[in-house]
Amino acid sequence: MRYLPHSDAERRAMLDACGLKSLDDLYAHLPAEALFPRNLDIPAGKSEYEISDYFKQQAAKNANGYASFLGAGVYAHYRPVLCDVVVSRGEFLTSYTPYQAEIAQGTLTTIFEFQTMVCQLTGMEVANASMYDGSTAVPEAAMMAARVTGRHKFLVAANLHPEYREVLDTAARNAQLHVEPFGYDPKTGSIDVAGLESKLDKDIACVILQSPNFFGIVENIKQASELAHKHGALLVVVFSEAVSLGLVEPPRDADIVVGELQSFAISPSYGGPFAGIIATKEKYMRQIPGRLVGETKDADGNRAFCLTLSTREQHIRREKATSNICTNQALIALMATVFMSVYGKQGLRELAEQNLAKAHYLAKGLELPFSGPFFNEFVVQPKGRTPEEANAALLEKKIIGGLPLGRFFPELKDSMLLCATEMSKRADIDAVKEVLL
Amino acid sequence: MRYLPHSDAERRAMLDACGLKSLDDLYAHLPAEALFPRNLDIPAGKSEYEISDYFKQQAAKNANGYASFLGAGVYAHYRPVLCDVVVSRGEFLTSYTPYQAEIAQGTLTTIFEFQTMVCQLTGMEVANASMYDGSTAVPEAAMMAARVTGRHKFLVAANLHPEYREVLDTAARNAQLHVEPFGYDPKTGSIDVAGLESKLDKDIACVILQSPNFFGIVENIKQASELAHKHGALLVVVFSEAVSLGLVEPPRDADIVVGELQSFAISPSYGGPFAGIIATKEKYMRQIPGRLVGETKDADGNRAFCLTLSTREQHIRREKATSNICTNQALIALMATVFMSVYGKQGLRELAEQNLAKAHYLAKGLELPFSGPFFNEFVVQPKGRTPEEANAALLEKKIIGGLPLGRFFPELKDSMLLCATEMSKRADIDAVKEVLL
Amino acid sequence: QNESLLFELSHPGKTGYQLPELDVPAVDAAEALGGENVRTEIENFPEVSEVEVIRHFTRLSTWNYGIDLGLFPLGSCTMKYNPRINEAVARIEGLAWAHPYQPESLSQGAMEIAAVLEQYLGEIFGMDAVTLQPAAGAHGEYTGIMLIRAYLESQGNPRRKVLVPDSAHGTNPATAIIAGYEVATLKSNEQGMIDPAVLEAAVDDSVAAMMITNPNTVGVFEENIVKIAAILHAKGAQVYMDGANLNALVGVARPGDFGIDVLHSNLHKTFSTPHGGGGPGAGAVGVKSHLEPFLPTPRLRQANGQWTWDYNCPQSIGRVRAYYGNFGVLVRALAYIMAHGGPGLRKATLDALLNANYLRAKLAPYFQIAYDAPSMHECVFEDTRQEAKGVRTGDIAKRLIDYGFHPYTVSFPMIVHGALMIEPTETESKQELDAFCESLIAISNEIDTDPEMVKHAPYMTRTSRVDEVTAARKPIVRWKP
Amino acid sequence: QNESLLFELSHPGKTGYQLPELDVPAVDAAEALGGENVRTEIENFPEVSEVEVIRHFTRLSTWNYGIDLGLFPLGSCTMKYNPRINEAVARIEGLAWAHPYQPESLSQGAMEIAAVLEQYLGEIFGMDAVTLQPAAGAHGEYTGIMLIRAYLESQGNPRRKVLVPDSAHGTNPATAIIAGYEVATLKSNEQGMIDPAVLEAAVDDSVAAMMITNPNTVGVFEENIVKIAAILHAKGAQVYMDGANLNALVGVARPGDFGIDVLHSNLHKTFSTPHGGGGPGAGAVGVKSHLEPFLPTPRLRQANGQWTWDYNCPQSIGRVRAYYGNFGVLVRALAYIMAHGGPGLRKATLDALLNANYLRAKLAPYFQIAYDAPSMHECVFEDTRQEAKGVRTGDIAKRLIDYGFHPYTVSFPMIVHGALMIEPTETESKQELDAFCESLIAISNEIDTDPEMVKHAPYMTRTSRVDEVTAARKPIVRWKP
Repeated sequence: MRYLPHSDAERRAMLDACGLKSLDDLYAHLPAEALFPRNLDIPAGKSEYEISDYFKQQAAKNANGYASFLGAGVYAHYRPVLCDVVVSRGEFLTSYTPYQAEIAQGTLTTIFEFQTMVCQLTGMEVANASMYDGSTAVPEAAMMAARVTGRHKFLVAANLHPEYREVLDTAARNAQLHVEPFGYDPKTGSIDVAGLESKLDKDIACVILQSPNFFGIVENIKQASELAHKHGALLVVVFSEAVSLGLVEPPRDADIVVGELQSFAISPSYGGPFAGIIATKEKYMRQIPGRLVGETKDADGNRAFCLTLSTREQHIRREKATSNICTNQALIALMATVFMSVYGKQGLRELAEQNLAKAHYLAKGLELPFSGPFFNEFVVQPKGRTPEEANAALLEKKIIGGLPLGRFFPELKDSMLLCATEMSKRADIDAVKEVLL
Repeated sequence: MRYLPHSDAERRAMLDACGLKSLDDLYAHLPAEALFPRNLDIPAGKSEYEISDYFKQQAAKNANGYASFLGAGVYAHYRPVLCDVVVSRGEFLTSYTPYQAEIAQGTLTTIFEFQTMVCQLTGMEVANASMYDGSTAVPEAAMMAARVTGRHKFLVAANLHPEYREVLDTAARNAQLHVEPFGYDPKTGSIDVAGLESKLDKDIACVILQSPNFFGIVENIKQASELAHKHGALLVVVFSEAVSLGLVEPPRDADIVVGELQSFAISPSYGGPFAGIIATKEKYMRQIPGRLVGETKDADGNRAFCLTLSTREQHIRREKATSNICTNQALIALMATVFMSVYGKQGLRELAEQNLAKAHYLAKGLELPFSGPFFNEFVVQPKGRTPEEANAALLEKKIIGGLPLGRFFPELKDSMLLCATEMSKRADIDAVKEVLL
Repeated sequence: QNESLLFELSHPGKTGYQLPELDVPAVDAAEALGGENVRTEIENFPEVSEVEVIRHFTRLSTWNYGIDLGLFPLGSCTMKYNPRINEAVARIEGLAWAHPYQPESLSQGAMEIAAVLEQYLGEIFGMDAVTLQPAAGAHGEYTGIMLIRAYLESQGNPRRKVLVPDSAHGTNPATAIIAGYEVATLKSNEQGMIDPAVLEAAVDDSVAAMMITNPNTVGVFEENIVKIAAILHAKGAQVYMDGANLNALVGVARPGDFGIDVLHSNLHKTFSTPHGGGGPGAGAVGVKSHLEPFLPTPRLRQANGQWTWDYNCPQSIGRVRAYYGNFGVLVRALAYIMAHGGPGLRKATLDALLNANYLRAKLAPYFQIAYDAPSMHECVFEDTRQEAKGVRTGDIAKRLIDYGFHPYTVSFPMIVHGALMIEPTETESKQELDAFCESLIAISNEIDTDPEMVKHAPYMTRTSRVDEVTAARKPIVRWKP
Repeated sequence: QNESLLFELSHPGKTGYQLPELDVPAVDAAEALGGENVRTEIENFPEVSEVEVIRHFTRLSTWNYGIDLGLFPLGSCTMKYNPRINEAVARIEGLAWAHPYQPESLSQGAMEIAAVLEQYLGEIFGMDAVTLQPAAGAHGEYTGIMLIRAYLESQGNPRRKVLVPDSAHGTNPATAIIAGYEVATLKSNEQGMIDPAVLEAAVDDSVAAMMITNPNTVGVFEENIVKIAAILHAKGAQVYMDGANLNALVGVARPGDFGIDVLHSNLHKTFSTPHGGGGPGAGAVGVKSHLEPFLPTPRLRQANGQWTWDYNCPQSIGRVRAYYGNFGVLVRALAYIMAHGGPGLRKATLDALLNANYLRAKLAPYFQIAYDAPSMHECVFEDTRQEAKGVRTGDIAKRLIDYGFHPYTVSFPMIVHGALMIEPTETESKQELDAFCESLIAISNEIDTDPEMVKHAPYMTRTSRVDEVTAARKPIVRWKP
């Protein structure tokens, strides 16, 4: 066994030191009825070569060599090689949660930078050291709003990512909290403002909406914020396409911003691992879930960083914690941090501009049911074909088309959600237009 | 430009500090007739994405997904991932020749380990810190033998790798030294001992032979050594398949051993970069070309390593150096060092045993013109087809066959050189046998 | 030689990126999005070149300690070697670039990987069904408790309370609360174990479940586990197991065989996916068949030789995460299991037990063992002897850094007086363990002769002792210009 | 906390490998090879596990300094940033696993890469043809001199002598000798340059070639280069250029335009392939058309849109290396050129010149500049002022390590009295250059106040000053049990 460093002679010597005769003595005290009487039904150990071969074979059964126009929360952006180079360094890859600050300044400093950049991007004042992903960050934000306001109902936009919504539903149901949806405007694809207004009352802990929303459309945050605040509710703004923040005005009027950083060098990886964020105003800092890194000094007076405000957390507060979160997504957050550093202020903007240009070039001339302003994805009705038929035609050209929306929105069963990024090549875009026109 | 860290404002400030007005002033003192009057005819800078795309496109035009039975100096062995992990660490990848020992102990220690393992493998007493490759190591060994013996003729076996031989011819011709070939036994494929003996005289600096030779056959080193030494010549033994050293008795009776470590985790990479070695007896240490690392102590008495015996080298000795070599293959040698560490004593043997087993399984029943004992490659005559026809038939099965030998040995134009390694799968071997039988 | 923050390295006009030339017409952002929706700039966002980026992060990495540098004996964290082949296979293009919504016909490889892992984990757990959707251990706990609630609800009453031993990880009570339960704490006996009599008295029909860690957080196998499960089951309560310490059991004992109804396993502990400074992990949950209908949607099924996602799960608790879980982590876990195989996994478990017991034997003369009961994969000491000299477990931990090791887990579990909780895992060599013991013994001697010195450690790190109190008192959680 | 050698970490019976199960019958080695041909064992070869391997090399790496950690101002070595995209593309499977003997029809991508690189380098050099076969700079020199011999031989007489300036790299005279020539050294003038009058006197029809480095090793452009070439050509001699300093010229001046017949370029310098602790490099050689027929065999040709290797080169000097050169290095060099493009390459050159001149301006008040002539991409100082206090260039270099920088090139070129040869390259930021200058200035102040301290540096490294004298006196070049 290449991962087990003992020779048999060493095992013998160690057993002697323990006063044991055999390895089996190590568990001899277990109750007999708890012991596993046979061997695990798992094939014998494989060599690296075989393992590599197995996964290559599985990969070959997935899509390979296709151009894709799928978005819907998972976006195909170029991943600068530096991101993998940095996270592959053993000092980052094989380290633990930085409880021992003196030998974890590398991780702690990068998280502090991450927190800062998330604030700069979102227009918020504090951000934590990452959540599991965008979907699980939504109930965390909702629960936080419930704690802050002491209220128990959440008003949720129907054009929030449907799977984020499902995750929120699960959490709310168990916590005996109430989720109330409000609709979208069938003309613009934006939230139905009147619908929202009509449902706001003093039980509402927060209004939750996404921008760009699931249809790719940029929402009017100021307006939603004024409405929510008028009724003493918080505004939670969700994003799933972080690249939009390079160009789109951030939700400065929100109270809590949650989102997904997958777009920042995190490979689609069939849905995870990704990295979620939660950011808020300073006044709510002590209600934020999960890890936070703070600046301090060491005994010599030099700047140093450490985990802080851990009295919010489960390992100190136990049943009184703000959340049960323990593991975060440090390595993935580091990947996103490197991505943000590589692109920087100017690059993130140019990247967003290219996404905007590609999507608008793709959209031009197609049948768009919604008129709201969109960033890099949008809803389209293929002409004369169902979305499924259009996708089938595209697959023949080695193109994966858009997401048919009927699955989540029965009223949009003739439509699909299409996305273009800086990686979409003009020739492929033209091929898609040809099929959808 | 992502690799150029100056902003334009900084360039301005730096020019000011230099007392210059513009960047063009930096080369204003060059004679006008030396200046390049136009722009380089090279397309504008490309993004990472485009570069990655370009090379993937080129790679797609090469062989992909083929099983291969080519050897002939470049072998397909599994590359443990640790090898790439270690050489990808910036501290190794981006460091320089370790002239400044105090901040290069990492490189120096690994080279010292490399030198030691090369000695252990080859049965020699000293080894240098690597040569460019196996082929260029041959003339270095020959020149070394000429220096040691004061003689000017090299007797070279005809079954040495033909391209190694060509490299030796080029070097010898320019150095006004003489290369004299001697043949192989057409029955066994081993060197023609009588032919060698008949050509030995007092002008011979060294006898050069390969084992396993180009036909894959293990030579009788003891016999060759006795013959050479009887005439005051040195014996130089060459190897191109390092894996053989896990199982085959090393050339302990040689005076100089040179060879190629490509088999040790170095990717075929269309022929390079590889790593050559040169190893010899302690008495010839001061005649060895290239870098050598030695053990010493630091000012505190701790063990430390540094480059040593540099009075052999060009940067000190200039025209009196043992060689003009300056760059070696440190990073590739490190890759091989990691490979040797991963496999270790037991693993290298088992690896060699698997190679032996695969090749002998492949050979069984085929028409072998030579009877000498072979390791993992051998010469075969396809039945009823030319080697080219057999290869064409194999290509249709997505198999790259053997190297047709007519190109190098007109008398073997009906034969090909076939190789099997631990990566050759039984099903592919069976498919090859079917075509060649 | 401190490293500046990115924001301090930043200078206006520097860039580290290059995009391909745009091959479609540029779009006026204000026109496309509305002027009010376009931001002017990202204020104070860094501007650096590529070489400055790689240097910054490379330099920062050298301030970190990782398993690749040495022993990482954090108790309860199972910091074992992270094989690099697992990193390589997770990056294979057809896996890393698979979109969760790409057609199932073009996702069969990914689905097969998930299916095989579900099967292997079920075999290891002794459970009937497994979900891979939870993103982390605590997320798996949360899923498990919600499964119990859904099951009990389907039986007519979700009940009110969850029992948690006082030795439990903090995530256990926190999880029960967010899943809508009250928490009742159960006191451990003098062996650090659950006392069946105490339990018997505490269980009534308001108890939905008990959350058990086994081996428990003092590294001891709950010897009455079968009885404990019977007591709970008799009262209609479910038994939840926190699988954080599963590394002690793989191939030796199966939770499903000793009475557990549902457990989570941290794939980043037992199955060696890298901790990465705090994540990502994955929290597979295994259940007995009566809980299976409640597992998160969608479920992976096979029909006509094709894998498919089944969204028709009417009793499901719903989703706990978008898509299908941390797939990239699952790939690594499966690669780990394949590398060991069935016999190898058991072998690894035995070495993990051996290493812990070897440490215990060597250190017992110097440090007070917390409980007499036999240790499994970790051993827990208390700092009573050292406290006599005024030195606490936290001080010893910092001093250990000077000897080149990462500290053990400090002051947990809370039921131990000044705990030193040490889990070596099976991937440590005898040589590394010996060096570690010698260091702790040397510190024990230092405490006898110079306790003050130990109390101000570390000395050999680039950062001296970090002031965590000030950090919490006046939190600065972002850089400002 | 020194790291043991692998052999010291080794313990019998440990393994770090696993092979697939053999799917063909095992073979008895003694039977297959003859008992006398089978070795008993590899004596003392290491036996360690995988985790011990990665730890060993990771720990060792932390004793190294690399560009990824900071400025590496070695003069003449052009230690610029090594872009990681180049590493990624060189590892693409279809390139990394290409066998040199696989059919040409299945090698077109590799051949196209080589062809494009030949073309781009020809454009940069101003040369008519390029060979990529040489494995390193010195190997390129060797190839170049052999080309000259072959050409002159074809003209009737290979001649006897090669002229080398006293400022040249040691490889130049060493190369001339192994290529069968005598070496005649040419003295530089008081500007560190070649004096046309001295040259004129030295050239006769026994001179085959002159080897020129331009900019020369004191970082100065040979202002009379056109005249020098004319003098040599007039006597039937060839002009060889050592391209080690080509980083000063790309896009600004082309050797082929100022009279050079043949040059080599170190792709690991100018074109940024990693130095890797000493290699691998690649030494492309460019020639004017009269030398083309003599280039190493095989030559890359295009016919009917397909690339092919042409072995029919009757005048060729033959092979200088097996196969086609260090292809993996060529891939990296091409990726580098593509990333910059024509305009970017020129921009990089100007920044390289700017950085060197900026350093010169800032350091000139403290260190004696060796020659007044304008600097190109590097600047050379002498240690005369510091020598007055008994401190030499080597001491300053070691002290510089304490400030976190790699030293400059020490004591070369030999014509300078105690040289400090500094080449920053274009990939250093102003901030890094400023920090470097401040360090050197601080050392200059230390020399004034405490020269003894400086003479025993470094102090901050894990290894104090290494005793090279003992190493050479009693060489221990391998570990023994």
